[in-house]
Amino acid sequence: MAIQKVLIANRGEIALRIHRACHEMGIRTVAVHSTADSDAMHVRLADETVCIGPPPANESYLNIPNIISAAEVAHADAIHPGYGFLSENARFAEIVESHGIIWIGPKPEHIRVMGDKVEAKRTAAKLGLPLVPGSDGPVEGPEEARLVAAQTGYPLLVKAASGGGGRGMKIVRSEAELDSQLSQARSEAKAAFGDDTVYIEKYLGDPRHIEFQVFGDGKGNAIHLGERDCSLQRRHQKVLEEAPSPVISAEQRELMGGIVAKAMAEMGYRGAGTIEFLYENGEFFFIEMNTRLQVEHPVTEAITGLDLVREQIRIADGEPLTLRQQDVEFRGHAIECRINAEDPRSFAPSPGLVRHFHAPGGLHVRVDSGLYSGYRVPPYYDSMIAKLIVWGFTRDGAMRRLRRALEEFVVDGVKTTIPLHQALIEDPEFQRGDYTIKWLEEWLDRSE
Amino acid sequence: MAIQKVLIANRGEIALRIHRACHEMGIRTVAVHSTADSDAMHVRLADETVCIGPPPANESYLNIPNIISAAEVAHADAIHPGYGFLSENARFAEIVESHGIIWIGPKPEHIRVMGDKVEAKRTAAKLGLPLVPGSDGPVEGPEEARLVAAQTGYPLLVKAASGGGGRGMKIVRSEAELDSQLSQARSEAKAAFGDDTVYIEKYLGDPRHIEFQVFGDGKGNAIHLGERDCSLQRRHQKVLEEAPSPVISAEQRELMGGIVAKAMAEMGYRGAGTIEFLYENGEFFFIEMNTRLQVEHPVTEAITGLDLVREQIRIADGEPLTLRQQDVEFRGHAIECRINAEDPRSFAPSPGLVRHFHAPGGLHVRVDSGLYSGYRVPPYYDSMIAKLIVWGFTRDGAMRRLRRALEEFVVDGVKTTIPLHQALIEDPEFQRGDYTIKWLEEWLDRSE
Amino acid sequence: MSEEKRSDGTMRVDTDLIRQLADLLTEKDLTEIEVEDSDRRITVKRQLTITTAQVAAPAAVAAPVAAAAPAQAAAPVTEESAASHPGTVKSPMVGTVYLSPEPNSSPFVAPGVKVAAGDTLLIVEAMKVMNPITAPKAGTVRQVLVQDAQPVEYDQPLVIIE
Amino acid sequence: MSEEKRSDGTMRVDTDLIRQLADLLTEKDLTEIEVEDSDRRITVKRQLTITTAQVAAPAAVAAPVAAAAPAQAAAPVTEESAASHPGTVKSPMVGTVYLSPEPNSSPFVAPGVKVAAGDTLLIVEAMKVMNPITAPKAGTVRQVLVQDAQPVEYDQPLVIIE
Repeated sequence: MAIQKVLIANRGEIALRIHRACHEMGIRTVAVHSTADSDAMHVRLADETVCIGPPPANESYLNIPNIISAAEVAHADAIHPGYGFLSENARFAEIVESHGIIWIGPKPEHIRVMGDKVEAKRTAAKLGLPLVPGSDGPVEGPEEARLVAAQTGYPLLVKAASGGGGRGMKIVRSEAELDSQLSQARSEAKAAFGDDTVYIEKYLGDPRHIEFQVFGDGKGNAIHLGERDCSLQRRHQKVLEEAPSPVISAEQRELMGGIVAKAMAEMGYRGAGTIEFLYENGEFFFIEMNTRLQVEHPVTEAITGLDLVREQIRIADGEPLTLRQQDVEFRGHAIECRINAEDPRSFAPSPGLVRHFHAPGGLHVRVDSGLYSGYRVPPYYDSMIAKLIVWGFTRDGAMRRLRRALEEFVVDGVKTTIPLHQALIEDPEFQRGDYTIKWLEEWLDRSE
Repeated sequence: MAIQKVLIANRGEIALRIHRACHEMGIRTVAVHSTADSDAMHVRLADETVCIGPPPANESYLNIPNIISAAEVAHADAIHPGYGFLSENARFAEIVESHGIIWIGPKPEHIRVMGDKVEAKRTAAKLGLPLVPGSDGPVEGPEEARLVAAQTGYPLLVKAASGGGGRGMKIVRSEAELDSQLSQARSEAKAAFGDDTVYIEKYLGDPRHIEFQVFGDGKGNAIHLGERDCSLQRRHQKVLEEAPSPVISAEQRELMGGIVAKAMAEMGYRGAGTIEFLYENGEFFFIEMNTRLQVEHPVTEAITGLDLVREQIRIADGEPLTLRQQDVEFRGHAIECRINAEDPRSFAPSPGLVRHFHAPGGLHVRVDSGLYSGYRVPPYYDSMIAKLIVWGFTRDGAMRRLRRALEEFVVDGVKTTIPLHQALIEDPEFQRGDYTIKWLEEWLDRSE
Repeated sequence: MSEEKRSDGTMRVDTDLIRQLADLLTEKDLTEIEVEDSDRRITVKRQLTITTAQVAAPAAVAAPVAAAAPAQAAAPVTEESAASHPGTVKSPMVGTVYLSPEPNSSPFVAPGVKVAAGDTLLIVEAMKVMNPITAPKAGTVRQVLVQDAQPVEYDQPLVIIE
Repeated sequence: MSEEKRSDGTMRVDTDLIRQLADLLTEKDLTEIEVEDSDRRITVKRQLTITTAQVAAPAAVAAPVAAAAPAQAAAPVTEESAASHPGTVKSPMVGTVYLSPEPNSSPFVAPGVKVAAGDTLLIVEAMKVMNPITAPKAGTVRQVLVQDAQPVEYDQPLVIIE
């Protein structure tokens, strides 16, 4: 084991998560922190601490020179970037490695490729991952459109190449509409972006967000750890995740998991990654790949028993994957609630003093949180203050345990989204697993 | 499901444990409590509460009329006795049942039989459980002694029938010593107890305490959930327990587990029980059976995934066992530390105000505790204030996780045995699993 | 010192008494003393900085929980003040209260009624047994705090005798 | 002072009494005094302590943990008071301090030396780059708080100029 001391280049619950994995491996930890985080739990628990800047993230948690200097003065062997901040910054990864420090993350070139949307799709296609069907590039005239549409099927989307945010986008429900919608999209695109280039893509009306956890050893071996269903989102932020997905069968898991694992093996991918898909009518469509640990990784840990951060560190240290694919066992069901310091109705952030913190305990209940009684939630960063993860043999069992755990959870002094989760899990559609990526926002609208 | 509301006739962490299982099953809870426990966590969380008496346990937690009345005024369908207090009181079980209330426990006759040491051994022998070999009754003269000794083997013990606490007990290491030790034991017994009746038993020099968890449905079906190693004891109080035992092989588990499960099936045993053995040189010797849930049940939950309290409630409700023996899967390793409000060296009790409580969290760490910041540990009851249970794929992994969790555990205001556990898990003999029931006291003597 | 209520209606507070109580608090390592007589009450608290916060905090525990699972006494809560009244007769057991010897008969006592020591005030039924609750001393019933057929818990105030 | 309830129905509050009670609170280090008579009640509390308590509470977290894993700054801690001194120059980055331009040469500054604004006080090396730290204003060096070749963290006091 070469790694003796890890610098944790992050904050909050994920910094604590990494600290825990390190200490369980006998590795010492260096917490780097902004002046706003001197009292953070992981800073208290770390073996060494270095203040790296003022509260704004770009002067502290994104301050590459200070983080590298901290690693040097503390003699850290390795840097774990967590998620967010510098975790998907290929240049940072390269700088870390060029300083002779082990980067606990994927190879910088893979971070770079997957960070570029166009490159990522091209690579995914090359590796055999299913993309959203459509024209490979711009569609010129109605003739070509009809040919593409015949392969893609209806409904489909005509999208402006220069567009974004829904502008210059038309839904075509049948061939009869194709000509008029195509020319409308073109003129809108011209008007809005000065460019009338459009392309065609299959329209996914109401998909789920399903993602696969993968691990590669960087030497051509890779495994998948099944999927997570992260369809419950508000403004593209995941709110509650579960594994396995209520709608994916063991056969689908094995098939799609096999495809993504094979892709990662071919790529020579190293460390943890997540391949995100939209899923509709039994079909998967690649969206993007995250070349890092995910917030929701604990649901995968709960159903596989594996410690994913430990796995990351082992791989960074040059060790092989702990398990072969055939050794991966999925057991039971896990749900994670992200608990934010926000008003549960308006979602207005609610930083401030946590007068009383009491986490639920007992069987198969896990809390990942840096909170403690007397902690002050700083206003500078993400509002997620805790993750509650429960496991049960069945999805019903996990939901009942979740209800019980939410009842016991006390965060007094700041507003939290605990009441949102309490309401959510009482919804019959949620209970049936009957939801898509649009469902939560509609549910919130209905509940108002 | 007939049970809608359970009265919890206990206090502390086990009362909270039962409350959690009930709420996860959609069952309402009634917490009965002494005046000293009005602020207890499970009292705060219960759906209803009834004060049943003043602090002394014999006027509250052992006050059968008040508990039965509480069940009646609160219209509880069932009573869960936890462990200790009235949990092994056959008369209480009968009273509960005679009031038409479901007793979440074994049949009263089984509680009674197993509560009588002589009856318990006779029953165990009849059911095929291995007893400590020796004379079936008193040994008259040297001739008979030699015959018994030839079957029992040396070393053996000559014990006064009226004796106790080691008095009137002689170790015989070989046949040459038999005559003289026998007559010495006889005269000591005569002098000490006025009765020179003695019997012979195999001498177990340095055994381990291994116990098997069993469940019966009361209708002739029973399963075992493997063993727990509870050899680490101080003054016959368990301090740290683990499952599986570091010294029991899968074959031994299957063999002995099969024997105990068969015994329980034959007996028609209902609910949870524990069969305790001494274990030496590969052999098991029955000591006693506990006809209730054990403090250390969470280590079994951790390696099987089962919720044992839920299982108890289901069985009491007349439902079948959740699993057949062949469905029981053992996975990984679990360790439980009992954390007491005691000085970690003198073991003097340390009740009082808990100024700050912060339980460790994260992957595979479970805390069962009724503590919270501001709670006052009352001086009237058992000093156990928390149980910390960790799981790992391997015993090494569990120990590393335990070390990490103990580092994070904050109980400020009262003294606790956390430092004892921290020292214990650093001992190389403990780390090798190389310990017996005498080991901890010797270790404590050495550490002084 | 003048602790009488002044005829002009202003409040007279015996600050010396407060001082004494505060010293007692220190001496006996208490956190609160409350004294009350028929027309005034004084409370003195010291919640040692840390203690304060944390003794206060538990109350917070109930709040967030409340939404999901409000903890409610099976027996309705009676007035807080009754618990500390020196003439309060409390229930020695858990059970059901009966105010009269049999249904539809008149109650044992009522407010204003004089009782002698040993007079039955009411009955608490527990496990099918009727347990008469008697007056510990002679006096006048000031208040009956429970209703007929109501469940009561241990230590619950039943009747105030003055 | 007029503490009578006024006939016009407005509230009369005995502010002097409150003052006395508040002083008592301080004197006896209490957190609450409540006095009540038949027609009014005054409560005096000082709960700022609570906030302090809870900011203080976390300190408790470190203690029990310390035995197992003492959290120690990689960079040694300098005097607390220096952090708040108006003339303190703090490190703008993480790195290693050098007090002189090259090994074995004399230090840039020393206590008692007068400096002009812009004069180099010391160097912080970060990522192989030598960053001169200069005096923000003219003055006299009162204290150099770091040693040669010592690692420093962001905001760490380096030099005090008066």
